[in-house]
Amino acid sequence: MTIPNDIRITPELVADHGLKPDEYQKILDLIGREPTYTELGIFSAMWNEHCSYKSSKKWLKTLPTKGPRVIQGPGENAGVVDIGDDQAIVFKMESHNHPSFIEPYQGAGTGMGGILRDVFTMGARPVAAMNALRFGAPDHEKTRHLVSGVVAGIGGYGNAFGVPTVGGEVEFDERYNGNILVNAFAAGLADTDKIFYSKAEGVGLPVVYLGAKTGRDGVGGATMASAEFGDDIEEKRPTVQVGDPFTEKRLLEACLELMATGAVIAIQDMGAAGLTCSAVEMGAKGDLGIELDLDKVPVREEQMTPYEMMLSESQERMLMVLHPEKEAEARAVFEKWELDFATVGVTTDDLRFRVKWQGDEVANLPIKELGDEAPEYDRPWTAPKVPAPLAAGDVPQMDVADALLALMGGHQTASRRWVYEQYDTLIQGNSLQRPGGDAGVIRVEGHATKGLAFSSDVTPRYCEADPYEGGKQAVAECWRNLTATGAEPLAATDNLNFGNPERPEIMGQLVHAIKGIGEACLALEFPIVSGNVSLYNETNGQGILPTPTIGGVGLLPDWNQMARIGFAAANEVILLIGAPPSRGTHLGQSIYLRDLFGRKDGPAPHVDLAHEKRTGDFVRKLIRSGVATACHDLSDGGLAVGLAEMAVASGIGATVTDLTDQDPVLQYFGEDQGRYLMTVNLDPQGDDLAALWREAEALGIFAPWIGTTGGIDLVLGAARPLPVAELKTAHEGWFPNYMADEAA
Amino acid sequence: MKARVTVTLKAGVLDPQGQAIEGSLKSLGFGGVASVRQGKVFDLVLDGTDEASARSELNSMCEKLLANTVIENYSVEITN
Amino acid sequence: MKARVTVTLKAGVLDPQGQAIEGSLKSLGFGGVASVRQGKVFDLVLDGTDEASARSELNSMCEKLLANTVIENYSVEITN
Amino acid sequence: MKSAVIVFPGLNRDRDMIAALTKVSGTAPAIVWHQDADVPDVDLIVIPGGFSYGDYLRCGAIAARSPIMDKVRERAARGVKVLGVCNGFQILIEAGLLPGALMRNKSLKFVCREVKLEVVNADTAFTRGYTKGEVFRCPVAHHDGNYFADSATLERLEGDGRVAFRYAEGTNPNGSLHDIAGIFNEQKNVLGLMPHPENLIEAAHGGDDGRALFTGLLGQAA
Ligand SMILES: Nc1ncnc2c1ncn2[C@@H]1O[C@H](COP(=O)(O)OP(=O)(O)O)[C@@H](O)[C@H]1O
Ligand SMILES: [Mg+2]
Repeated sequence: MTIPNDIRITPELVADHGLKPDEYQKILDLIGREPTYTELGIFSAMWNEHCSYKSSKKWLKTLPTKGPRVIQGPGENAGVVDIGDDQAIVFKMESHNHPSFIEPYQGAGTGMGGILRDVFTMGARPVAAMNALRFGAPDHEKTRHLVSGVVAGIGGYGNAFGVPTVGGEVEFDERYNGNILVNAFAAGLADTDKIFYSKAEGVGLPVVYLGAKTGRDGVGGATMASAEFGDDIEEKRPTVQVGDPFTEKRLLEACLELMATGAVIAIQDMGAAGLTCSAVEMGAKGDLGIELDLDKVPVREEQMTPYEMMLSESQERMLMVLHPEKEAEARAVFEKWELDFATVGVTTDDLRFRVKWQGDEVANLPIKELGDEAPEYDRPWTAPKVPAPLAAGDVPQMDVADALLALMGGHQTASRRWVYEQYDTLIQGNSLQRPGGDAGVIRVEGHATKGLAFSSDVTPRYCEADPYEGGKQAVAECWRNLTATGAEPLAATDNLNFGNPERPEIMGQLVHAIKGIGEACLALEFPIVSGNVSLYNETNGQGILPTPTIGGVGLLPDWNQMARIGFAAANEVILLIGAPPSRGTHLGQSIYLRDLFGRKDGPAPHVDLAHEKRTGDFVRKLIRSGVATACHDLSDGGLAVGLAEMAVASGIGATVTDLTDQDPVLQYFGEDQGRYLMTVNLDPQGDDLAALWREAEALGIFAPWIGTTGGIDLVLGAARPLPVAELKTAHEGWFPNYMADEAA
Repeated sequence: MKARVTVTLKAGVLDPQGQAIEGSLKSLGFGGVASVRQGKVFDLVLDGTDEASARSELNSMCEKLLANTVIENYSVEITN
Repeated sequence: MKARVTVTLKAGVLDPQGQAIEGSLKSLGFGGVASVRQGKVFDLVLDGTDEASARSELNSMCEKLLANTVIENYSVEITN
Repeated sequence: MKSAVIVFPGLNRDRDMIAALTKVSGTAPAIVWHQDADVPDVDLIVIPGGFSYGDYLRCGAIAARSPIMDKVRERAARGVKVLGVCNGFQILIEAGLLPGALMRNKSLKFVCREVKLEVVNADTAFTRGYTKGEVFRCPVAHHDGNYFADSATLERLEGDGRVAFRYAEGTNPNGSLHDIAGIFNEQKNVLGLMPHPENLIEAAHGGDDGRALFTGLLGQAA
């Protein structure tokens, strides 16, 4: 297959490139002539949703991105946040939704590869990874196959690369039947004075290509990632990229070695629309032109056209601008690691992006405008309709013990062990909390006491009911999960997964979710430092649940003062911190309603950000003071599920007394926000606990003593005692049982 | 009845395994190797004796499980 | 010159992959599958044109790298 | 005691192993790149875990055929102790220094979890930090740890005290025959094992059950 460069540009061809007629007109105006075929490809790559953020840019700008610890916010390969001692944590989250639906193993694997590259491109060695996964209904015919492939793909790549997976999410909902979500997060450590950026500096310097050879992988991939799925999905298949973690691991080591030599001026990984996006970005950021000679590009297939080379998404490749006097040294590093190293271009002073091939100039475009002049839309949106509150007294009844057992053994809250045991969770030897708790925690290698916590969260059903509250809740839950380990939440990354933004109701979801996220980040001092937007997640006109995933990072000054979720000992006081006096009342959008009664009604729970902050700060202080022996925030399934998870984590039971004047269903299964369970090793009658309560009261936080740990049962008031072993069997059973009939 | 199913990567699909093997063969002194691509074979023993129906079963096994038709081709052969 | 090397597990050597595939095929409704063993193929492109010397090179590649002769058998075929 | 760690491209638990050796012995091991001409004069050579050459072809196969392994073989023949962990075990098997084969896990899945190991032979330089029959915690993280050997080989391994560790208490994570987790060569100066004792040597790891392997080996009191 060869595609000539002098092909005629027809309206159909323009449409095939995902460009609207007015967008094409803009191209004509900008360059004053018809583009060559290669140029059309370059524009389509630069101006599609994925690279240009044309639908979301206006709203993303409203997010808080600054803070005393923020070294680099959005706009680079990853965000950079100061963690003290001249070190920084570098992190980002990115989606690989469409590729993972088409080929789950390779799609998810290359998603991991991409996010790891974003992190080590900046000079950071990856130290932690997470993955947030959303699949269709468990009984949908494709779900098992997708779960199995995606999990194996993430493991296959991450395990071989050698980064511990410390957390993530897995959810099932029929709204993802035709469009799963695979969001991958990675974080790396770097010295603050050795961070590398993509901005090229200096004229006449070599532009160097590193890593794997270029093939036809994913040609058109970036365009595909932004296109709505239709029934012609089969035809889009040949663009699948195959990951090579062995090459990525060598690329990591070679890049870090090369950076240490001082040879690197600018570096950019080749992700979506590989050579095009990376070269344009390096040049445009540095106010420089770039000239590429495609005859120098290492290729692994014959007769590749310039169009294909410019749009190839072959993995495990990097572009750098190097100090010319260090080129030989740089080449030696790459030869040691047996990776391709080729000088493929030069920086110029004319702000043009020029591409040469076999003696011809196949592209000559204004480099700044390629990015800066990309279309930006203020798409029309409509305000989401928020569901009415549940009628007074509308509390569907079920035996509390039966309900808890059903939820613990249901797809929403069952243990994800089946998933995370396929991931290497302890490589590097720094994992202090592996998946299964509130947040993953690693120690900072080389530091005696410092730790970092990671969590990924969003509750899509809340976002669907109320994108604004749902956006707030996603941030708050992430912040809460970090806090529950004793960490100080530092900053976050977001991965905004939505449907087709050309539909005003979807755009309305995006606008309101961003508003909620922004307000929560501001109130919780939790700036957004990087992120990714994935739109057009729909199949045949049905959008996914709005899913703005938040990945957060927290800092523990001393991991010896860190909380875990398992009850630590018998006879300890259990406090419910941050709850209303009724403990809980909010049943709207709860999993109690959804999973036990098939109801998806009612408003999403409200997040009181000021109260959230006060409560979290208080919880963290208690953990750091050493009085807390275990801590767990409440989320899906409310108080009952929270208690059960703490019991199951250690095998220790508990007895909790009912509030007599409150419906047990509400107090045990309400999903009111901003609540933590904590056990303390304090005498219930003693002064220390009294002092704790006085302090809470002064802060306006209610922290009642609701029960005591001990025994082998979980006793929720008047409900039948549930053996912890039975809860554990239910909790651990769902996933392996479900996947056991994988082939069926 | 015995059958062999051979599954190979489609042209153009990256084959990291093949590449690594190629590199290793070269460093072991096999200089004349221009390229290596790795695939799979499945040797099956089937009940039944009708070749035509076996063939169609095997094709359907490939489509459903043995091959990942997004990136792989397959071929089916009755070996006895 | 093109060649195909096929590497299969020796009889008696445990084949967890083959077993799992056999189980999956059965649960997909392919009841007539009596057994499955998984192996590998390598498609090589070789410089040179002498078939006999290619064959001996290929055998030596198998002995040295492509097959683990403790547990695997191999066969070599010139395909063009 | 002087030690050296051999590094092949694609290994990724080299840093974990170097840290463990350094923390337990107080001295950093020599690091040997696979293209180095020789292994320095040491008492212990370690091949750590990971995915050498991506584990493409067969786990450990390509690394096992690199020239540095000839040097390892020479040293082993002279009585130098050689320890292979996880991919290191696979490499030692592919290099013919240990018998048998490590097949894909029975579940066909990568598995990372904690298992229990029983010390079968505590009478060697590697295992003297433990007592015979002792059961200790140890993490595993591998895709191909399903030990296979023909019955004659298994009989010989069992009869000659060459099984070092067995998965205990029903924790076999991969389907290994005889629950084998680690084996010695005939002279018992080469040990290969799938689990990762180097990831359980200090409080931060949640325990130090793996430490005795290193203290025993490096000639320190446990
Ligand atoms: N895909 C995954 N990869 C790794 N760990 C996961 C994954 N999905 C869930 N987990 C882990 O399982 C535990 C429960 O997840 P979740 O219910 O989402 O926690 P929370 O309600 O505290 O946010 C967490 O420790 C989480 O990190
Ligand atoms: Mg939590």
